[in-house]
Amino acid sequence: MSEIIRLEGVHKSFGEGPGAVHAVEDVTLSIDRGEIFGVIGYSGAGKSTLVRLINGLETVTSGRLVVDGAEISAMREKQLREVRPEIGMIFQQFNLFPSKTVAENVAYPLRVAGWDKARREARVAELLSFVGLADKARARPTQLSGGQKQRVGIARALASEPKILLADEATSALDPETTRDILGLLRRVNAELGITIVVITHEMDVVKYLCRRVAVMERGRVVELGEVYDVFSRPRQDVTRRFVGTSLRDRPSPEVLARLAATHPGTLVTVGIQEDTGSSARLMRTLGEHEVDGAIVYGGITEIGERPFGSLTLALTGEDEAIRRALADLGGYTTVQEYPELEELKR
Amino acid sequence: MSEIIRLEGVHKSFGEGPGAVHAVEDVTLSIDRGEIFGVIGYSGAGKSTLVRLINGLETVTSGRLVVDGAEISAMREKQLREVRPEIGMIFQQFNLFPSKTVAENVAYPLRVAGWDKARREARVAELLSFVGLADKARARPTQLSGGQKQRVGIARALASEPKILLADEATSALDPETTRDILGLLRRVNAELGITIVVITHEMDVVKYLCRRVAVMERGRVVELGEVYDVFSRPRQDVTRRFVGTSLRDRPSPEVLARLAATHPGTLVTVGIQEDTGSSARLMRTLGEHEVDGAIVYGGITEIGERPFGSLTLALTGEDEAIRRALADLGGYTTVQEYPELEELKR
Amino acid sequence: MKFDWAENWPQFAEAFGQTIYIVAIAMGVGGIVGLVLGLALYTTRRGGLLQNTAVFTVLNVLVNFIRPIPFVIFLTAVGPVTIAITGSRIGTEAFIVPAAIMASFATSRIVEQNLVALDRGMIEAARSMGASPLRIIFTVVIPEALAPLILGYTFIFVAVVDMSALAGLVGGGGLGDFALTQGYQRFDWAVTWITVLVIVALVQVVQFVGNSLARRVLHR
Amino acid sequence: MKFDWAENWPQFAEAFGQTIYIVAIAMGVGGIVGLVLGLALYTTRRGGLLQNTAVFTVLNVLVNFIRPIPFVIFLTAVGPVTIAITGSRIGTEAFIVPAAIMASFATSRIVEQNLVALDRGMIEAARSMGASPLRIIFTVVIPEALAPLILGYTFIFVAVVDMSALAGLVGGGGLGDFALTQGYQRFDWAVTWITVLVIVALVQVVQFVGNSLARRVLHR
Amino acid sequence: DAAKGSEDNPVKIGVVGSSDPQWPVFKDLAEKEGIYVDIQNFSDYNQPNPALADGDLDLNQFQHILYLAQYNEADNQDLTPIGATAVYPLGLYSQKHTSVEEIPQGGEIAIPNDVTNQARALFVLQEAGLITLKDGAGVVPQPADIDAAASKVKVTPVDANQTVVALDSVDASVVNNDFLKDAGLDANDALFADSAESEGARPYINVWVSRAEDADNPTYTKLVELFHDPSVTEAVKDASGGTASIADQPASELQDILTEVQGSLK
Ligand SMILES: Nc1ncnc2c1ncn2[C@@H]1O[C@H](COP(=O)(O)OP(=O)(O)OP(=O)(O)O)[C@@H](O)[C@H]1O
Ligand SMILES: Nc1ncnc2c1ncn2[C@@H]1O[C@H](COP(=O)(O)OP(=O)(O)OP(=O)(O)O)[C@@H](O)[C@H]1O
Ligand SMILES: [Mg+2]
Ligand SMILES: [Mg+2]
Repeated sequence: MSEIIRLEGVHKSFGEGPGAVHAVEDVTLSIDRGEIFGVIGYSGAGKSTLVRLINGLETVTSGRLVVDGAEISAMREKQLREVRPEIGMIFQQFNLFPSKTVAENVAYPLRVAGWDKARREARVAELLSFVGLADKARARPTQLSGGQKQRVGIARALASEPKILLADEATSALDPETTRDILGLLRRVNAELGITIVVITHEMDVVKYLCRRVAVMERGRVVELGEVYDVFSRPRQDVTRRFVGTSLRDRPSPEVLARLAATHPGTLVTVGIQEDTGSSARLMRTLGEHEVDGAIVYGGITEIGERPFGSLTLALTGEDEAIRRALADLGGYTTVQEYPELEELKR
Repeated sequence: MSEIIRLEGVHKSFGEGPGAVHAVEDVTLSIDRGEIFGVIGYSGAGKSTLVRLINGLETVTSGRLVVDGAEISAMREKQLREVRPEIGMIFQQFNLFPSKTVAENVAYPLRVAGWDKARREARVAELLSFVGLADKARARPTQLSGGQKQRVGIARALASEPKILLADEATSALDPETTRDILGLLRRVNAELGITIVVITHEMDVVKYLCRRVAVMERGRVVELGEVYDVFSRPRQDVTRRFVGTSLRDRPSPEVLARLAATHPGTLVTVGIQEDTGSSARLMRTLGEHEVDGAIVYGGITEIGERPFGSLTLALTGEDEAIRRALADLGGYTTVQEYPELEELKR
Repeated sequence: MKFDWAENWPQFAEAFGQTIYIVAIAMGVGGIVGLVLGLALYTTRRGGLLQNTAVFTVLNVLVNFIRPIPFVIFLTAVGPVTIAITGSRIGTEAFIVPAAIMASFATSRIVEQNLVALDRGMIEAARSMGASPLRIIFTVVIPEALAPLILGYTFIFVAVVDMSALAGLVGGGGLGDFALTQGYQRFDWAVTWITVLVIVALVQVVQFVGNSLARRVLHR
Repeated sequence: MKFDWAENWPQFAEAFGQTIYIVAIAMGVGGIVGLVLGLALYTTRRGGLLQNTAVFTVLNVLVNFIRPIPFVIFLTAVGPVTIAITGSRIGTEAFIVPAAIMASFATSRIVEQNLVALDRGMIEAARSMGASPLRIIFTVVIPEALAPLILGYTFIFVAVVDMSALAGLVGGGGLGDFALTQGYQRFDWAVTWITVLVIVALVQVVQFVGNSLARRVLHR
Repeated sequence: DAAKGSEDNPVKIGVVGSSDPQWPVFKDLAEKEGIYVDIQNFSDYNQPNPALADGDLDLNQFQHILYLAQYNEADNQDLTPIGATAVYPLGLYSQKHTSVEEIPQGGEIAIPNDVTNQARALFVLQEAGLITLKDGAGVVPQPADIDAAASKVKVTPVDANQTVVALDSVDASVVNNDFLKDAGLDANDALFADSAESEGARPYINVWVSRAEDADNPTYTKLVELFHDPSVTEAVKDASGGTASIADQPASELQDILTEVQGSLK
């Protein structure tokens, strides 16, 4: 697959001297043409700054940034202007034009790109009806709800059919249903038109649903990068583990565990479910072999990139010895998390 | 429990005549002192407008609105001013003061409330360190990331220890980890100080984690209202069902089902897990009794309001007849969703 | 020997016509040139779309050079330009030249002032689409600042009407001169105030239009 | 009989002092009164914090009534007020009265214009905390509009300097009058332009300060 | 209160053009005689009379009798001339033409736009045969009183200073006498001028003016007298390029002329 975006040792600081903020530090990564690439990380990690470098809204402090063969980091504003129509952007703060109507907002990039009136109108109508705002075409942004504004921003970014779409928290203000529609749209434009999409999000579901690869940022640096399935199933960094955990909501928090222990007899364990290491069927078989009863009390199995993934928390009942052996067997092919502290409590 | 907010037949329209937008229509509800009340619904459903009525930022078109004994809907701006310091608000669009520093933004409501300098500074320092922005105290809002802005908004709304907190998508721009911290804080102020909180959110996890009761809005109307557990486990409206579904991510979509059917032998069924109707242990026992093997291929069990809730999708293998009987038994105490269309495909 | 309205009505009408003529052209030219200058000040200032310290400094100093010059001195100084354009230093047209220049410089500051605090987010949005600075100015900057700009132009309109009272300096006539020479200099307060009232009425009409436009543009 | 600088230096110095005096007081008074009037226009306008059509209409008409009156007529008309305040209709102080009034009205429009497009979100935030309109004005509206306000006041400063050239009408002196009577009226262009350059230098200094303040306030 | 004319209570004199050379000379002279004066300069002819009437000034000296008459009449005042200073001829100048005859049909003449100089300029132009005033134009005619059909030129009133500045764009200008020297014009180059001695020039005698009740104030009379000291009159003449003819009519005669002129204005 050919590469469309490459960052080499990119730094970005705001201000100078000891008070400077190093928003992006030494980031090297490469995004392939036609892929959907996710960026996640704590608030303030530098995600927005990173994508704003890609279309040159911020200038690189040091390092090299190449987009579709053009060296953005060496370009002047005038040259950037020629590259930018190929890069659509959904802004975290929407950045709509307050004095223009919704339709005019969406039509703006088309005017810049020189589309004629008839094509423009048709395209605007198509996009607005897609984002469910056909009836708001003549409203002004101040008359819209938060999610409506965000949808106008999405329509505007997609309007001129860019090659690259930078989506900075594109669904943060949307209800789950509308989010699903928008994500479906993004997936479709990616599949049908081959648009490369860089997605910043704090919703792990968005990453799981959309992205092939994901980068995890922490304090300006990319601390983890890889296929979404790998990153989620075998997180190496603490930050990733926490994100994946909260996202899957498949690992019970200490409070929840304490409650589960109080209401369920038996030994609580959390067992990882992964396509290549442990399917739930194999798991149940192992328990059956050892004559151990396993009640699922918490956890979940979903898909990441069309492959099953998750964990189940079981309350195991049976002979102590049998349980011990069953766990040893399980440990042979998947991850097993035991909770000795809970056993202490029970005694 | 005493009531703190009451709406009686409240309407709110923008504009007049045929072009008018009826953002809130005939809403009657009552919120108890000290409860955390959730409002969910599609983008544009009228959620923000509803809470903006509560502190009089928008005036009621018709109907009655009483907050803490004061009839907001009959008040003039001057009287409202006396009620408002008791009502903190986190705005969907943050609405920070751009020319003030982060610390000054948070201190503003304290100045309005007449706190002296020493108390003000202590309180601001406490809040900023809580939302993780102690190092940004002297930055301006334009120098903050989206999530950082939102956290300033949260700190500002909580600063003067209001009796009521209106939180309009308070965590929409935050990563999961920070979201968890903020939700923890809200739960704490609710528990410790007895603050009543009205939460608008599109994140069902937030509802599940925080709220006791939830209202579902659709096109300006409250279409469903009740205890969160009840609404989530037995949704009556279509919109609620969709939201709950996407939220729990425990019911596979048709695409996912098709893939599961392709990769797993056996009959796929989705079984509801609820505290009072079907625990997973009971489920497994039933299958065992009929000598049916059930591999869990999808789904999840979480807690809502400290009670287990979810669904599991199983691939059942065994005698056709045994499977039929097992399903009949299951149907006796919980919900069972079969997928005959998949069976068609297999043949 | 008070003013005889019946007899001198045509004189008043002529003065009215002259004021309209002066204000229309000075506002027209000054408004456009001032807009261009103001946009130039706005775009070349630090952090602007076309940041350029040299151009900004020259413009900034130039505008400040011209504006505080007492009008009659300025009018005399630009005499050669006036002659080149209108063929004479006196008469209504001859007054319009310095008036339009002064109006341009004043307008440029008003325009600059109304643009300087514009939200940068939407300008970034336009930049991200590859719009050129000129396009951004005409399709984003101006439309977004339209309400204060309209009020700014209304302000300048009043200033130009006020300035038009100086037309008499070079025999340019106009209502202001009429009020001065037929009223004030003759201590004929009736004529003075009737004429002033007509000027005020003219201004009120324009301000009313300006206010309504601004309100409409603010979408309230 | 050209101007003899060596001998008449004190006269020039006196004129300089008079200009500073006139401008300082007219700006001081006009700036504050204009701010109050401008805030009143802003807050009482439709959709304002203290929307009040009656007050707005009266103020709006009043401001438009005063501003277009030719200055010399206005100065004569407010003579009684001037006498009441300064005891005389002539002299430097006597000029300051009408100058300050005119400056107030002009400033009010500049202030109004710079506030009208302010983002309403943050005003709502302040309202939601129970802040009174007065507090909102002083702690939110003005601070948030500070950059354009500073440029607006710089604009008015130049206008007042320009107006100060009219002080000679009532024997008020000042640099503008000096340029007119010692230079222009005697066709002594050296004196004219030297004096004008001093005025311009004064203006440049103030504009420079204004620009730097505005820039700092914009946090760029 | 200190006596009028003492150092603490100087006699306040309103003038237009305090930078004229006679004033420092006059001031010094008066001080030697024990009378302190404060010369108050105005740039506008309209202000010194009301200022005198209001008591802001004690005397003023900038106007001729016609102007005073017109003011008294319009503002219903009784300001009184207490001494004469000089009469200045009013002349027609040109950069383009050397004689009145050369001025073409339809040519443009700039004249001062203040009421009385304008009126006098129209009389000058009529005398020079360039315009014809309508019947009943009165003592203070204005451009509207010109009988255009019977006139050779078009008249444009402008700011007094601009009559000089505009010499480069009009056929000729009527220039106030006090500008000649500064403007570098020579009274001898005038294409035409009215005569200071003529009977018709009597309304244009420049005068010292006081409030009526002060007409006989000895201090003021003394000042009028001092003004006619040769050192002062020389300066006056000098400033006018030698064209001023010093006038010394007694106050009573000046008051008669005023009454006469004022009568004709009614
Ligand atoms: N000032 C206004 N003028 C006209 N219509 C408005 C105005 N404010 C809101 N509306 C309309 O009212 C409806 C409800 O808006 P509201 O902001 O309450 O939605 P919401 O439920 O908060 O949506 P979201 O989740 O997207 O924030 C929307 O259709 C919106 O377009
Ligand atoms: N203009 C600026 N001046 C100074 N600091 C800035 C500026 N813009 C961003 N920063 C800082 O850079 C860091 C990275 O900001 P960025 O907006 O990239 O974060 P983010 O990862 O997008 O966070 P979020 O998820 O909250 O939007 C933050 O600490 C922020 O305060
Ligand atoms: Mg961001
Ligand atoms: Mg909302």
